[in-house]
Amino acid sequence: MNIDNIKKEFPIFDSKIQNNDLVYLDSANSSQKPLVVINRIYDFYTKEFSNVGRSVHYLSVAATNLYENTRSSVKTYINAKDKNEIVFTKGATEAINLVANTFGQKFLKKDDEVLLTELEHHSNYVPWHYLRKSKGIKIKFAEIDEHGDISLESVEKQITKKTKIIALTHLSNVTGAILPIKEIIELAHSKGIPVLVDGCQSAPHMKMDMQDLDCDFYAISCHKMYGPTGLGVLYAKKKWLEDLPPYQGGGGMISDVKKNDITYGELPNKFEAGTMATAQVIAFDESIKFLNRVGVDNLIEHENDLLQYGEEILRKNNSVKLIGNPKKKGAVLSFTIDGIHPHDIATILDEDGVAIRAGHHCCQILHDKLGLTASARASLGIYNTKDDLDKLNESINNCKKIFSR
Amino acid sequence: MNIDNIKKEFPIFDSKIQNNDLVYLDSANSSQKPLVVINRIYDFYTKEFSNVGRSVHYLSVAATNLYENTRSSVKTYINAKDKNEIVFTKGATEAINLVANTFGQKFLKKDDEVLLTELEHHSNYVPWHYLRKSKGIKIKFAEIDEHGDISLESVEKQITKKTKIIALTHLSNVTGAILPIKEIIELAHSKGIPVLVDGCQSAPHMKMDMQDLDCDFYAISCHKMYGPTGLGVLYAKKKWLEDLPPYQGGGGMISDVKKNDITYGELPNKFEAGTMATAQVIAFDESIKFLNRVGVDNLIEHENDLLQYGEEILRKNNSVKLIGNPKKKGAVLSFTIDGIHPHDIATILDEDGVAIRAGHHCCQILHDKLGLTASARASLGIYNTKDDLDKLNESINNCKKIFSR
Amino acid sequence: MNLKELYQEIILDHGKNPRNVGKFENFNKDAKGHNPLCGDKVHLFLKLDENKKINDISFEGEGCAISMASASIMTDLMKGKNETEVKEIISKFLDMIKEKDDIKSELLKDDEKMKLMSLGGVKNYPMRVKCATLSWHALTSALEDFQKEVTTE
Amino acid sequence: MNLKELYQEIILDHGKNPRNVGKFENFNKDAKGHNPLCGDKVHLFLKLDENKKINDISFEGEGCAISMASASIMTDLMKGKNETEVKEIISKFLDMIKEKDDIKSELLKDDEKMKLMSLGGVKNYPMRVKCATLSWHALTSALEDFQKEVTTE
Ligand SMILES: Cc1ncc(COP(=O)(O)O)c(C=O)c1O
Ligand SMILES: Cc1ncc(COP(=O)(O)O)c(C=O)c1O
Repeated sequence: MNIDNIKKEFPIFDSKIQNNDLVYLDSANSSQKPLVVINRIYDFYTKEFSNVGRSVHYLSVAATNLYENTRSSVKTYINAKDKNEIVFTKGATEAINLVANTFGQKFLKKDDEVLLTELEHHSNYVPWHYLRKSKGIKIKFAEIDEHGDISLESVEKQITKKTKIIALTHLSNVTGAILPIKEIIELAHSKGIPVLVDGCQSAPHMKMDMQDLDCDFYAISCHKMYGPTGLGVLYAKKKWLEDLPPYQGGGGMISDVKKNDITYGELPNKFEAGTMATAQVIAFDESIKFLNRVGVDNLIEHENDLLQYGEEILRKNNSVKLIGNPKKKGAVLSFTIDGIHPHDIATILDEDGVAIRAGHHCCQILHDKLGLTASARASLGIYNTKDDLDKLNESINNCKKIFSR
Repeated sequence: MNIDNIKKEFPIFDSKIQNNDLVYLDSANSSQKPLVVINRIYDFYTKEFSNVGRSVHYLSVAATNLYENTRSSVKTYINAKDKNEIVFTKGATEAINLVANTFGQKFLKKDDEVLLTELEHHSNYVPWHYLRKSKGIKIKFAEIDEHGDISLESVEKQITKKTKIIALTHLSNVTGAILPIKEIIELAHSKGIPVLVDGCQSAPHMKMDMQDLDCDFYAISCHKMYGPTGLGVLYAKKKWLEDLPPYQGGGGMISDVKKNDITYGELPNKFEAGTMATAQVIAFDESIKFLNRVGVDNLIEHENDLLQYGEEILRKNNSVKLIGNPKKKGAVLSFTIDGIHPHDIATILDEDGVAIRAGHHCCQILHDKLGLTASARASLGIYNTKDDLDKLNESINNCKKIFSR
Repeated sequence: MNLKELYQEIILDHGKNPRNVGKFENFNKDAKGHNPLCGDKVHLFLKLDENKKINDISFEGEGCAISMASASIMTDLMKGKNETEVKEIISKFLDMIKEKDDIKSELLKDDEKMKLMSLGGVKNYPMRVKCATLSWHALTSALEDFQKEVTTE
Repeated sequence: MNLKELYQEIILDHGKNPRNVGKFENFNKDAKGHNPLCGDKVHLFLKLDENKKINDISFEGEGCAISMASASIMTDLMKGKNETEVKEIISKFLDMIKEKDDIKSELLKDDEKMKLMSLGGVKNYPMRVKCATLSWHALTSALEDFQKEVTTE
């Protein structure tokens, strides 16, 4: 596969958006979808639709097989040990809420500590805050260094005897920092502390290997991985899924239901209550096939090239200030321009067809730390090209021109 | 619109399923999708895709407008007072979990009572059971009468001073009983008790009017309403949404995030954490347009006709025993056949292309009460015809023939 | 084999008139199996002698023709087998039901193989595979003396 | 008007050099506004006389050019207006920003109308509408003496 032709697999780039070619630099928010994924949804609904699991008729059996097939594909893609360690959720946010809620219920009590980092997305903070409110736990934050990076040491510094779980991002959605997750997990495990990794931003851009990382929990958003909206994955080690109480209650997750008591089903059903996102799960198999077709090594090479190129041209562009300069960086270029608010930048870029995001990107703690209320962010996907980054740069210049009138 | 032609709008019926015409009688499980809905998903992903709410670029703004537009359409369809009373969830199961969890947190304590009925789906029992475990609340069940019906009196009998909420289904997914919800709500409110209605089975088949019903909460599954999978709606009165704590925590639902505290956003954002099921919400607007095009009165008339016809032929078929004979009934024909297990019935019917469901339909309490471990269920959708019911009957006869060899 | 062929005489016969039904007095092992999605239940009773040979075996249960026939056929042919033999037959049966076309085992006579293979029509039907294997998983756990109930979900 | 036209001189001028910035001594009403999605913030200060006429008005805040320009233009033209007048202007402005093409009000001079209409480019851009209306909602709540912070999300 020639990576330069890959844009052709994404139909969104076929049409003009407001008379412009689309320069989509908002993939950290959500990625565009390749035609194979979109077609799979179409075909499933038009020719094969049924709910999974609960009926014995042909369509339902076929849908169940397809659904479970995606579970196996995800297992293989992230190298989990067992397909029952893969739980489908409505997104990474739900995956993290599931862990915080059930782990909190069973293992956390007053004054226990949960260790996060200053890079965390609100999704990996608010659910822990709930436990602070309900149980009186404490939340600590490993601090970023001057490069917008989290080091092993900054995590180690915050670990105490009371630290019961560490929850942190693999790749920052603002600074692009890639954290030394494997080392952090080793350290944590040496002290008997489990680790949840927010893999939202890493999953689309890095090689994932659960058995090598040895993390306890890993949260993924399928819609950022060239998959459909409304779908996420929680990877969790089997022993945790066995140990933790169920999260939502409903159909499909029970074993025996009596008026006075209820017992729960086996893994992974125990954590998949109610009718799941059937069509989305089934279509996500095509996203994984697509990623395999591209090859994760090619993907990494291509995106690293782009990232370097982007950094270069933006660094040359005086008045653009890049946010963060971490040792290892992936897929994200956040910046500010003196005297122009990020929202105004985004609006003006949009007029040129350049789609970026402005705001705090659900990372208010980090922006506070950096003394910012907002930043502009261009983020990369497999379909981006150097040309896109040139257009970004041009449009930034245009923006400066308007504001210096 | 001629209702007899409506099957043509559902592409699933165009192709043979295992060499048979599909006789789909499993709509209570999940309905098939009209082409307009499927096309909307396709078009959105191929030409318009972006995440909602968080970016200011054109595609994102357009997607946000479409997303909010569906919220308005739902509001109108169910006659809610305010569009911010509509919360999108991943399904009815999540909607009920949301209420049980947040209402339970704030308003329930040891020995308080939650009143359900024996007709409830596990989705409207397990979440309350969690509170029994965590808080020591009590769960009571209004009992069915010999027709598989729940009367106002049977509910009234179980209300005590300690009853803090009543949660019950509008239309039973097994007996088809339509409950006297409006009367029950009036009674409950006269005693200051709020009511949650599980509207999963009623929403696709009945006229909904939240202001007339005056219920406090109403849970809907979009995938049973000719909409995409992975989507549900929680209707809740504004005062409740304002009063209740948030459910899942994450991006989009916050107001201000500091290291020591967090404040939450306005309605309905407070209850929509993380990236939502964007494409599904946007496509659901087409489901509502479709339903409006059909007209709820036509729909009711058509389905009542079918139900009567189905009841007639199955009653004539000796050895078929219909389950439940409620005063008002909708869309569901559950039955058993002496000497043939429902699973075997469903398997044999499937060979003739007749898709029904066998099992306890997530209603184990009800099946226990009826002395059954399982039943067979044929359920109706707008696309069904009398011909479908004739085929059901033929296939049942075929089944009896095989088993009497 | 398609699913309707599944309901051939062997299955219907064992399904409607299952053998070895009912608890017997002096059993020394038992195990329950339960399929929560369809409600099928089985309770196995065994008498193992000092050499771990099955002296007697029976079951109680309720469920579809497939699960009842499977329990009936299984109990019929396990009588008199020792632990090693039982385990081999279980594993061969599970292979067949999930993927293989036939059963190769020195321990089974041709007509026994025939009976077992009559259950093979459930292949590719995960819901029905669970019916067919319920009692077999229960037997495994009875031998391993698991305390907890087996579910095939 | 397209969005780029939005950044015309009036807006850029007020956005870069907002008028009436800073808390003044003897204010007797204030209110905060906050847009959680983009972080825009505004804090309004008012001095109302006994007839509810605005004697003085100023703001502190941070945000994009649109929200700063909007606060600047608003405070400029509200000075000296009484409560009834203020309310009418707010309501006319909000109508315009959401759907109408122009502003009809006896209370505004033509050049004032022009300035307000320069903000009209945000129509159909819900995120930017929130920027443009933030200070206006804060003014409403200052008059109604709400205790809680206004959010435009
Ligand atoms: C009466 C009833 N309640 C709740 C549910 C749960 O809905 P969902 O599975 O879409 O969450 C269903 C459907 O399965 C139902 O029929
Ligand atoms: C680092 C990070 N964590 C969590 C999330 C939440 O993911 P989702 O919105 O898909 O639930 C996101 C994306 O928004 C993210 O970038």
